[in-house]
Amino acid sequence: MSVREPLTVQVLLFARYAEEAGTDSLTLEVPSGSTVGGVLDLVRARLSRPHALPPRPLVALNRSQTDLLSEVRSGDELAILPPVAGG
Amino acid sequence: MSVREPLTVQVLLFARYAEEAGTDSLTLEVPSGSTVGGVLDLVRARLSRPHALPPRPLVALNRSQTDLLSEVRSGDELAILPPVAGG
Amino acid sequence: MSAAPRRVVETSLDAGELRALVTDSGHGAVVLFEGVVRDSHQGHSVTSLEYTAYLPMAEVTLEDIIHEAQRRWRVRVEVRHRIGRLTVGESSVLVVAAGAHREESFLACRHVIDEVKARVPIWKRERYADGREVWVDPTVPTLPGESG
Amino acid sequence: MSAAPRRVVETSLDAGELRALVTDSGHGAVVLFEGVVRDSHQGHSVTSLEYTAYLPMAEVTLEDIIHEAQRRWRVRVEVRHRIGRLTVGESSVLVVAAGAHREESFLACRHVIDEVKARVPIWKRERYADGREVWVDPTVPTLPGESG
Repeated sequence: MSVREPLTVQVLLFARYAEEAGTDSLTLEVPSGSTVGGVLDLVRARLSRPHALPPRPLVALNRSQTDLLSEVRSGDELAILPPVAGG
Repeated sequence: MSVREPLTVQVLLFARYAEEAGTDSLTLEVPSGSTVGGVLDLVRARLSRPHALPPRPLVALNRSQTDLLSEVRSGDELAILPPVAGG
Repeated sequence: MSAAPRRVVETSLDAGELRALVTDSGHGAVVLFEGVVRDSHQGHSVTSLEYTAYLPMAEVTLEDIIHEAQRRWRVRVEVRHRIGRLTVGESSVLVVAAGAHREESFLACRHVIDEVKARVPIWKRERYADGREVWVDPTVPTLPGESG
Repeated sequence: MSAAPRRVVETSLDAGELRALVTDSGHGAVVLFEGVVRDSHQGHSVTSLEYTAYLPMAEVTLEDIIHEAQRRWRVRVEVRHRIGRLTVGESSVLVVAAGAHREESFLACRHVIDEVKARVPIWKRERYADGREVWVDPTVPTLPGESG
Protein backbone atom coordinates (compact mmCIF):
# COMPACT_ATOMS: atom_id res chain seq x y z
CA MET A 1 0.00 0.00 0.00
CA SER A 2 1.47 3.36 -1.02
CA VAL A 3 2.11 5.93 1.70
CA ARG A 4 -0.19 8.37 -0.11
CA GLU A 5 -3.21 6.01 -0.15
CA PRO A 6 -6.13 7.35 1.94
CA LEU A 7 -7.18 5.55 5.09
CA THR A 8 -10.69 4.57 6.08
CA VAL A 9 -11.67 5.44 9.66
CA GLN A 10 -14.91 4.61 11.40
CA VAL A 11 -16.04 7.57 13.55
CA LEU A 12 -18.55 6.97 16.34
CA LEU A 13 -20.56 9.81 17.85
CA PHE A 14 -22.56 9.69 21.04
CA ALA A 15 -25.26 11.57 22.88
CA ARG A 16 -25.18 15.31 22.18
CA TYR A 17 -22.49 14.91 19.50
CA ALA A 18 -24.59 12.34 17.62
CA GLU A 19 -27.52 14.74 17.72
CA GLU A 20 -25.39 17.57 16.37
CA ALA A 21 -24.11 15.39 13.53
CA GLY A 22 -27.49 13.86 12.83
CA THR A 23 -25.85 10.43 12.92
CA ASP A 24 -24.02 8.19 15.37
CA SER A 25 -21.53 6.85 12.86
CA LEU A 26 -19.48 8.19 9.95
CA THR A 27 -17.07 6.37 7.65
CA LEU A 28 -14.39 8.85 6.59
CA GLU A 29 -11.53 8.63 4.13
CA VAL A 30 -8.58 10.60 5.49
CA PRO A 31 -5.05 11.15 4.18
CA SER A 32 -2.37 8.72 5.29
CA GLY A 33 -0.59 10.11 8.37
CA SER A 34 -3.71 11.81 9.71
CA THR A 35 -4.00 12.36 13.42
CA VAL A 36 -7.04 12.12 15.64
CA GLY A 37 -7.13 15.92 15.64
CA GLY A 38 -7.20 15.91 11.85
CA VAL A 39 -10.15 13.54 11.77
CA LEU A 40 -11.95 15.73 14.31
CA ASP A 41 -11.51 18.71 11.99
CA LEU A 42 -13.19 16.78 9.19
CA VAL A 43 -16.05 15.81 11.49
CA ARG A 44 -16.42 19.37 12.72
CA ALA A 45 -16.65 20.63 9.11
CA ARG A 46 -19.75 18.49 8.61
CA LEU A 47 -21.66 19.96 11.56
CA SER A 48 -24.15 22.75 11.08
CA ARG A 49 -22.85 24.11 14.41
CA PRO A 50 -19.11 23.29 14.28
CA HIS A 51 -18.49 24.77 17.71
CA ALA A 52 -20.76 22.07 19.19
CA LEU A 53 -17.71 19.81 19.03
CA PRO A 54 -15.20 21.42 21.43
CA PRO A 55 -11.52 21.85 20.53
CA ARG A 56 -10.41 18.97 22.74
CA PRO A 57 -13.20 16.47 23.31
CA LEU A 58 -12.65 13.11 24.96
CA VAL A 59 -11.59 10.67 22.25
CA ALA A 60 -11.04 6.92 22.21
CA LEU A 61 -9.17 5.04 19.51
CA ASN A 62 -10.22 1.41 19.33
CA ARG A 63 -11.90 1.73 22.72
CA SER A 64 -8.93 3.18 24.60
CA GLN A 65 -8.75 6.82 25.55
CA THR A 66 -6.23 8.67 23.43
CA ASP A 67 -5.21 12.23 22.50
CA LEU A 68 -5.44 14.46 19.47
CA LEU A 69 -1.87 13.76 18.32
CA SER A 70 -2.28 10.01 17.89
CA GLU A 71 -1.98 8.86 14.31
CA VAL A 72 -4.90 6.89 12.93
CA ARG A 73 -4.55 3.69 10.91
CA SER A 74 -6.88 2.18 8.38
CA GLY A 75 -9.78 0.38 10.03
CA ASP A 76 -9.47 2.31 13.28
CA GLU A 77 -12.58 3.02 15.33
CA LEU A 78 -12.46 6.60 16.60
CA ALA A 79 -15.09 7.46 19.21
CA ILE A 80 -15.84 11.08 20.13
CA LEU A 81 -17.20 11.18 23.65
CA PRO A 82 -19.16 13.95 25.36
CA PRO A 83 -18.49 14.38 29.09
CA VAL A 84 -19.69 11.13 30.64
CA ALA A 85 -22.77 11.17 32.85
CA GLY A 86 -23.41 7.63 34.02
CA GLY A 87 -24.36 6.54 37.49
CA MET B 1 -42.21 5.68 103.57
CA SER B 2 -39.42 6.10 106.15
CA VAL B 3 -35.95 7.06 104.96
CA ARG B 4 -34.55 3.88 106.52
CA GLU B 5 -36.85 1.53 104.66
CA PRO B 6 -34.96 -0.78 102.24
CA LEU B 7 -35.47 -0.37 98.49
CA THR B 8 -36.19 -3.10 96.00
CA VAL B 9 -34.07 -2.99 92.85
CA GLN B 10 -34.34 -5.26 89.82
CA VAL B 11 -30.85 -6.16 88.55
CA LEU B 12 -30.47 -7.43 84.99
CA LEU B 13 -27.40 -9.33 83.87
CA PHE B 14 -26.39 -10.09 80.31
CA ALA B 15 -24.13 -12.36 78.31
CA ARG B 16 -20.94 -13.20 80.21
CA TYR B 17 -22.17 -11.58 83.41
CA ALA B 18 -25.37 -13.64 83.38
CA GLU B 19 -23.28 -16.78 82.98
CA GLU B 20 -21.07 -15.79 85.91
CA ALA B 21 -24.09 -15.12 88.11
CA GLY B 22 -25.98 -18.20 86.94
CA THR B 23 -29.00 -15.98 86.33
CA ASP B 24 -30.03 -13.05 84.16
CA SER B 25 -32.09 -11.33 86.83
CA LEU B 26 -31.86 -10.63 90.58
CA THR B 27 -34.28 -8.82 92.84
CA LEU B 28 -32.24 -7.16 95.58
CA GLU B 29 -33.24 -5.29 98.72
CA VAL B 30 -30.76 -2.49 99.32
CA PRO B 31 -30.56 0.24 101.97
CA SER B 32 -32.23 3.54 101.22
CA GLY B 33 -29.69 5.93 99.72
CA SER B 34 -27.75 3.18 97.97
CA THR B 35 -25.84 4.02 94.83
CA VAL B 36 -25.38 1.98 91.67
CA GLY B 37 -21.88 1.18 92.93
CA GLY B 38 -23.34 -0.13 96.16
CA VAL B 39 -25.70 -2.43 94.31
CA LEU B 40 -22.83 -3.68 92.16
CA ASP B 41 -20.92 -4.62 95.33
CA LEU B 42 -23.89 -6.72 96.46
CA VAL B 43 -24.06 -8.43 93.07
CA ARG B 44 -20.31 -9.03 93.07
CA ALA B 45 -20.54 -10.67 96.50
CA ARG B 46 -22.88 -13.30 95.05
CA LEU B 47 -20.50 -14.37 92.27
CA SER B 48 -18.25 -17.38 92.68
CA ARG B 49 -15.66 -15.33 90.77
CA PRO B 50 -16.27 -11.78 92.02
CA HIS B 51 -13.56 -10.33 89.76
CA ALA B 52 -15.59 -11.43 86.74
CA LEU B 53 -17.55 -8.23 87.28
CA PRO B 54 -15.03 -5.43 86.69
CA PRO B 55 -14.77 -2.41 89.00
CA ARG B 56 -16.52 -0.09 86.55
CA PRO B 57 -18.77 -2.01 84.17
CA LEU B 58 -21.22 -0.31 81.83
CA VAL B 59 -24.45 0.25 83.75
CA ALA B 60 -27.88 1.45 82.74
CA LEU B 61 -30.55 2.66 85.14
CA ASN B 62 -34.02 2.34 83.69
CA ARG B 63 -32.53 1.82 80.22
CA SER B 64 -30.32 4.90 80.23
CA GLN B 65 -26.60 4.70 80.69
CA THR B 66 -25.54 5.96 84.11
CA ASP B 67 -22.57 5.92 86.49
CA LEU B 68 -21.66 4.29 89.77
CA LEU B 69 -22.56 7.34 91.86
CA SER B 70 -26.21 7.53 90.83
CA GLU B 71 -28.63 6.85 93.65
CA VAL B 72 -31.12 4.07 93.08
CA ARG B 73 -34.82 4.34 93.86
CA SER B 74 -37.32 1.64 94.67
CA GLY B 75 -38.50 -0.15 91.53
CA ASP B 76 -35.45 0.85 89.49
CA GLU B 77 -34.18 -1.49 86.79
CA LEU B 78 -30.39 -1.64 86.95
CA ALA B 79 -28.75 -3.39 83.99
CA ILE B 80 -25.10 -4.46 84.12
CA LEU B 81 -23.74 -4.57 80.58
CA PRO B 82 -20.63 -6.34 79.30
CA PRO B 83 -18.80 -4.57 76.45
CA VAL B 84 -21.26 -4.58 73.57
CA ALA B 85 -20.56 -6.70 70.51
CA GLY B 86 -23.42 -6.25 68.08
CA GLY B 87 -23.17 -5.76 64.34
CA MET C 1 -42.80 1.22 72.60
CA SER C 2 -45.90 2.70 70.84
CA ALA C 3 -46.05 2.28 67.06
CA ALA C 4 -42.28 2.40 66.55
CA PRO C 5 -40.92 -0.47 64.47
CA ARG C 6 -39.16 -3.27 66.26
CA ARG C 7 -35.64 -3.06 64.96
CA VAL C 8 -34.18 -5.96 66.93
CA VAL C 9 -35.78 -9.09 65.52
CA GLU C 10 -35.45 -12.85 65.65
CA THR C 11 -36.30 -13.45 62.02
CA SER C 12 -34.10 -13.26 58.93
CA LEU C 13 -33.44 -9.79 57.54
CA ASP C 14 -34.76 -8.52 54.22
CA ALA C 15 -32.80 -5.73 52.56
CA GLY C 16 -35.45 -5.02 49.96
CA GLU C 17 -38.14 -4.51 52.59
CA LEU C 18 -35.92 -2.22 54.62
CA ARG C 19 -34.96 -0.17 51.56
CA ALA C 20 -38.64 0.31 50.73
CA LEU C 21 -39.27 1.83 54.16
CA VAL C 22 -36.92 4.77 53.61
CA THR C 23 -36.77 5.59 49.91
CA ASP C 24 -38.85 8.25 48.20
CA SER C 25 -38.86 9.85 44.77
CA GLY C 26 -36.38 12.54 45.80
CA HIS C 27 -33.69 9.99 46.64
CA GLY C 28 -30.97 9.33 44.11
CA ALA C 29 -28.50 7.39 46.26
CA VAL C 30 -29.17 4.42 48.51
CA VAL C 31 -26.35 2.83 50.53
CA LEU C 32 -26.91 -0.46 52.27
CA PHE C 33 -24.59 -2.06 54.81
CA GLU C 34 -25.05 -5.71 55.60
CA GLY C 35 -23.17 -7.51 58.35
CA VAL C 36 -22.80 -11.21 57.66
CA VAL C 37 -21.68 -14.08 59.89
CA ARG C 38 -18.14 -15.03 58.80
CA ASP C 39 -16.66 -18.50 58.93
CA SER C 40 -13.68 -17.37 61.01
CA HIS C 41 -12.80 -14.90 63.76
CA GLN C 42 -9.27 -14.29 65.04
CA GLY C 43 -8.13 -17.64 63.69
CA HIS C 44 -11.03 -19.66 65.05
CA SER C 45 -13.31 -21.60 62.71
CA VAL C 46 -16.82 -20.31 63.47
CA THR C 47 -19.83 -22.54 62.93
CA SER C 48 -22.55 -20.30 64.35
CA LEU C 49 -23.24 -17.24 66.46
CA GLU C 50 -25.79 -16.37 69.06
CA TYR C 51 -26.80 -12.75 69.57
CA THR C 52 -28.59 -11.64 72.69
CA ALA C 53 -29.87 -8.15 73.51
CA TYR C 54 -31.12 -5.94 76.30
CA LEU C 55 -34.15 -5.42 74.13
CA PRO C 56 -35.86 -2.26 75.42
CA MET C 57 -32.56 -0.38 75.73
CA ALA C 58 -31.39 -1.66 72.33
CA GLU C 59 -34.57 -0.30 70.73
CA VAL C 60 -34.19 3.09 72.38
CA THR C 61 -30.52 3.28 71.44
CA LEU C 62 -31.23 2.40 67.80
CA GLU C 63 -33.91 5.05 67.66
CA ASP C 64 -31.46 7.61 69.07
CA ILE C 65 -28.78 6.67 66.53
CA ILE C 66 -31.22 6.94 63.61
CA HIS C 67 -32.51 10.31 64.72
CA GLU C 68 -28.99 11.63 65.23
CA ALA C 69 -28.01 10.61 61.68
CA GLN C 70 -31.18 12.07 60.18
CA ARG C 71 -30.51 15.37 61.93
CA ARG C 72 -26.89 15.46 60.77
CA TRP C 73 -27.44 14.52 57.11
CA ARG C 74 -30.36 14.95 54.68
CA VAL C 75 -31.11 11.24 54.60
CA ARG C 76 -33.61 8.69 55.77
CA VAL C 77 -32.11 5.78 57.72
CA GLU C 78 -33.34 2.43 58.93
CA VAL C 79 -31.66 -0.39 60.84
CA ARG C 80 -32.47 -3.99 61.67
CA HIS C 81 -30.43 -6.24 63.95
CA ARG C 82 -31.13 -9.91 64.19
CA ILE C 83 -30.74 -11.83 67.46
CA GLY C 84 -30.83 -15.52 68.29
CA ARG C 85 -28.76 -18.20 66.59
CA LEU C 86 -27.29 -17.42 63.16
CA THR C 87 -25.20 -19.60 60.90
CA VAL C 88 -22.35 -18.62 58.59
CA GLY C 89 -23.55 -16.51 55.67
CA GLU C 90 -26.65 -15.16 57.42
CA SER C 91 -27.14 -11.42 57.89
CA SER C 92 -26.88 -10.08 61.43
CA VAL C 93 -27.44 -6.40 60.75
CA LEU C 94 -28.73 -4.13 57.98
CA VAL C 95 -28.33 -0.36 57.73
CA VAL C 96 -29.86 1.53 54.85
CA ALA C 97 -29.38 5.23 54.17
CA ALA C 98 -31.26 6.98 51.36
CA GLY C 99 -30.65 10.55 50.25
CA ALA C 100 -30.49 12.81 47.25
CA HIS C 101 -26.74 12.35 46.74
CA ARG C 102 -24.21 9.63 47.42
CA GLU C 103 -21.91 11.64 49.68
CA GLU C 104 -24.47 11.96 52.44
CA SER C 105 -25.84 8.44 51.99
CA PHE C 106 -22.37 6.90 52.36
CA LEU C 107 -21.47 9.06 55.36
CA ALA C 108 -24.73 8.37 57.15
CA CYS C 109 -24.64 4.62 56.53
CA ARG C 110 -21.05 4.32 57.75
CA HIS C 111 -21.72 6.48 60.82
CA VAL C 112 -24.80 4.50 61.79
CA ILE C 113 -23.15 1.08 61.62
CA ASP C 114 -20.20 2.39 63.64
CA GLU C 115 -22.59 3.73 66.29
CA VAL C 116 -24.63 0.53 66.32
CA LYS C 117 -21.49 -1.50 67.01
CA ALA C 118 -20.31 0.92 69.69
CA ARG C 119 -23.52 1.64 71.59
CA VAL C 120 -26.34 -0.85 71.15
CA PRO C 121 -26.56 -3.38 74.02
CA ILE C 122 -26.25 -6.55 71.99
CA TRP C 123 -23.82 -9.38 72.68
CA LYS C 124 -22.42 -12.14 70.52
CA ARG C 125 -21.44 -15.66 71.48
CA GLU C 126 -19.38 -17.54 68.93
CA ARG C 127 -19.50 -21.29 68.58
CA TYR C 128 -16.32 -22.78 67.15
CA ALA C 129 -15.74 -25.94 65.16
CA ASP C 130 -14.01 -27.47 68.23
CA GLY C 131 -17.25 -27.11 70.22
CA ARG C 132 -16.18 -24.22 72.44
CA GLU C 133 -18.42 -21.15 72.84
CA VAL C 134 -17.01 -17.70 73.61
CA TRP C 135 -18.64 -14.36 74.33
CA VAL C 136 -16.99 -11.83 72.05
CA ASP C 137 -15.46 -8.89 73.87
CA PRO C 138 -14.28 -6.27 71.38
CA THR C 139 -12.31 -4.52 74.13
CA VAL C 140 -9.86 -7.42 74.51
CA PRO C 141 -8.61 -9.77 71.80
CA THR C 142 -9.81 -13.32 72.40
CA LEU C 143 -6.89 -15.56 73.27
CA PRO C 144 -6.74 -19.11 71.93
CA GLY C 145 -7.75 -21.41 74.75
CA GLU C 146 -9.84 -18.82 76.55
CA SER C 147 -13.41 -19.93 77.00
CA GLY C 148 -16.87 -18.59 77.85
CA MET D 1 -16.01 -10.16 25.11
CA SER D 2 -15.40 -13.86 26.01
CA ALA D 3 -17.28 -15.20 29.04
CA ALA D 4 -17.09 -11.94 31.00
CA PRO D 5 -20.45 -10.80 32.40
CA ARG D 6 -22.26 -8.06 30.59
CA ARG D 7 -22.34 -5.28 33.12
CA VAL D 8 -24.22 -2.73 31.01
CA VAL D 9 -27.73 -4.08 30.60
CA GLU D 10 -31.14 -3.01 29.37
CA THR D 11 -33.11 -4.88 32.01
CA SER D 12 -33.97 -3.90 35.56
CA LEU D 13 -31.25 -4.42 38.16
CA ASP D 14 -31.40 -6.98 40.96
CA ALA D 15 -29.34 -6.24 44.06
CA GLY D 16 -29.81 -9.71 45.54
CA GLU D 17 -28.49 -11.43 42.43
CA LEU D 18 -25.49 -9.14 42.25
CA ARG D 19 -24.68 -9.66 45.92
CA ALA D 20 -24.77 -13.43 45.43
CA LEU D 21 -22.10 -13.17 42.71
CA VAL D 22 -19.45 -11.75 45.05
CA THR D 23 -20.07 -12.98 48.57
CA ASP D 24 -18.38 -15.96 50.17
CA SER D 25 -18.19 -17.40 53.67
CA GLY D 26 -15.18 -15.27 54.61
CA HIS D 27 -17.06 -12.04 54.03
CA GLY D 28 -18.48 -10.22 57.03
CA ALA D 29 -19.33 -6.86 55.46
CA VAL D 30 -21.26 -6.17 52.28
CA VAL D 31 -21.79 -2.59 51.08
CA LEU D 32 -24.22 -1.90 48.26
CA PHE D 33 -24.62 1.39 46.43
CA GLU D 34 -27.72 1.92 44.36
CA GLY D 35 -28.24 4.90 42.10
CA VAL D 36 -31.89 5.71 41.61
CA VAL D 37 -33.66 8.05 39.17
CA ARG D 38 -34.74 11.14 41.13
CA ASP D 39 -37.80 13.21 40.42
CA SER D 40 -35.82 16.44 40.12
CA HIS D 41 -32.46 17.70 38.90
CA GLN D 42 -31.23 21.26 39.35
CA GLY D 43 -34.74 22.50 39.83
CA HIS D 44 -36.29 20.64 36.89
CA SER D 45 -39.08 18.14 37.40
CA VAL D 46 -37.79 14.92 35.86
CA THR D 47 -40.23 12.37 34.45
CA SER D 48 -37.77 9.89 32.93
CA LEU D 49 -34.18 9.38 31.86
CA GLU D 50 -32.56 7.70 28.92
CA TYR D 51 -29.07 6.27 29.29
CA THR D 52 -26.97 5.44 26.26
CA ALA D 53 -23.51 3.85 26.25
CA TYR D 54 -20.49 3.20 24.09
CA LEU D 55 -20.98 -0.42 24.98
CA PRO D 56 -17.69 -2.18 24.27
CA MET D 57 -15.65 0.60 25.88
CA ALA D 58 -18.04 0.80 28.83
CA GLU D 59 -17.58 -2.92 29.46
CA VAL D 60 -13.79 -2.68 29.30
CA THR D 61 -13.76 0.36 31.58
CA LEU D 62 -15.99 -1.32 34.16
CA GLU D 63 -13.74 -4.36 34.14
CA ASP D 64 -10.70 -2.12 34.69
CA ILE D 65 -12.38 -0.30 37.58
CA ILE D 66 -13.36 -3.55 39.27
CA HIS D 67 -9.89 -5.04 38.94
CA GLU D 68 -8.28 -1.87 40.25
CA ALA D 69 -10.50 -1.95 43.36
CA GLN D 70 -9.90 -5.64 43.95
CA ARG D 71 -6.15 -5.08 43.78
CA ARG D 72 -6.31 -2.13 46.18
CA TRP D 73 -8.58 -3.68 48.84
CA ARG D 74 -9.26 -7.25 49.96
CA VAL D 75 -12.77 -7.26 48.51
CA ARG D 76 -14.82 -8.69 45.71
CA VAL D 77 -16.70 -6.13 43.64
CA GLU D 78 -19.41 -6.22 41.02
CA VAL D 79 -21.20 -3.49 39.07
CA ARG D 80 -24.26 -3.27 36.85
CA HIS D 81 -25.36 -0.19 34.93
CA ARG D 82 -28.71 -0.06 33.23
CA ILE D 83 -29.23 1.74 29.92
CA GLY D 84 -32.34 2.64 27.95
CA ARG D 85 -35.33 4.51 29.32
CA LEU D 86 -35.85 4.58 33.11
CA THR D 87 -38.58 6.18 35.13
CA VAL D 88 -38.38 7.87 38.53
CA GLY D 89 -37.59 5.40 41.31
CA GLU D 90 -35.87 2.85 39.07
CA SER D 91 -32.25 1.84 39.71
CA SER D 92 -29.68 2.99 37.18
CA VAL D 93 -26.55 1.53 38.78
CA LEU D 94 -25.57 -1.00 41.43
CA VAL D 95 -22.16 -1.43 43.04
CA VAL D 96 -21.59 -4.17 45.58
CA ALA D 97 -18.38 -4.66 47.57
CA ALA D 98 -17.95 -7.65 49.87
CA GLY D 99 -15.02 -8.13 52.23
CA ALA D 100 -14.06 -9.41 55.64
CA HIS D 101 -14.46 -6.03 57.35
CA ARG D 102 -16.57 -2.94 56.82
CA GLU D 103 -13.72 -0.46 56.39
CA GLU D 104 -12.54 -1.98 53.13
CA SER D 105 -16.04 -2.71 51.84
CA PHE D 106 -17.13 0.90 52.33
CA LEU D 107 -13.93 2.32 50.79
CA ALA D 108 -14.10 0.03 47.77
CA CYS D 109 -17.79 0.62 47.12
CA ARG D 110 -17.40 4.40 47.32
CA HIS D 111 -14.30 4.38 45.13
CA VAL D 112 -15.94 2.24 42.47
CA ILE D 113 -19.08 4.35 42.11
CA ASP D 114 -16.91 7.50 41.91
CA GLU D 115 -14.82 5.92 39.16
CA VAL D 116 -17.90 4.67 37.31
CA LYS D 117 -19.34 8.16 37.23
CA ALA D 118 -16.02 9.69 36.14
CA ARG D 119 -14.82 7.20 33.54
CA VAL D 120 -17.45 4.93 32.03
CA PRO D 121 -18.73 6.17 28.63
CA ILE D 122 -22.40 6.39 29.46
CA TRP D 123 -24.62 9.40 28.84
CA LYS D 124 -27.90 10.50 30.33
CA ARG D 125 -30.75 12.39 28.70
CA GLU D 126 -33.32 13.81 31.07
CA ARG D 127 -36.93 14.32 30.07
CA TYR D 128 -38.66 17.07 32.03
CA ALA D 129 -42.29 17.56 32.92
CA ASP D 130 -42.47 20.47 30.43
CA GLY D 131 -41.57 18.05 27.61
CA ARG D 132 -37.98 19.22 27.05
CA GLU D 133 -35.13 16.71 26.87
CA VAL D 134 -31.58 17.58 27.89
CA TRP D 135 -28.30 15.69 27.75
CA VAL D 136 -26.74 15.96 31.17
CA ASP D 137 -23.24 17.42 31.16
CA PRO D 138 -21.69 17.17 34.63
CA THR D 139 -18.93 19.58 33.58
CA VAL D 140 -21.32 22.53 33.21
CA PRO D 141 -24.44 23.28 35.24
CA THR D 142 -27.56 23.02 33.12
CA LEU D 143 -29.14 26.45 32.74
CA PRO D 144 -32.91 26.85 32.80
CA GLY D 145 -34.02 27.31 29.20
CA GLU D 146 -31.05 25.46 27.71
CA SER D 147 -32.12 22.53 25.61
CA GLY D 148 -30.65 19.30 24.25
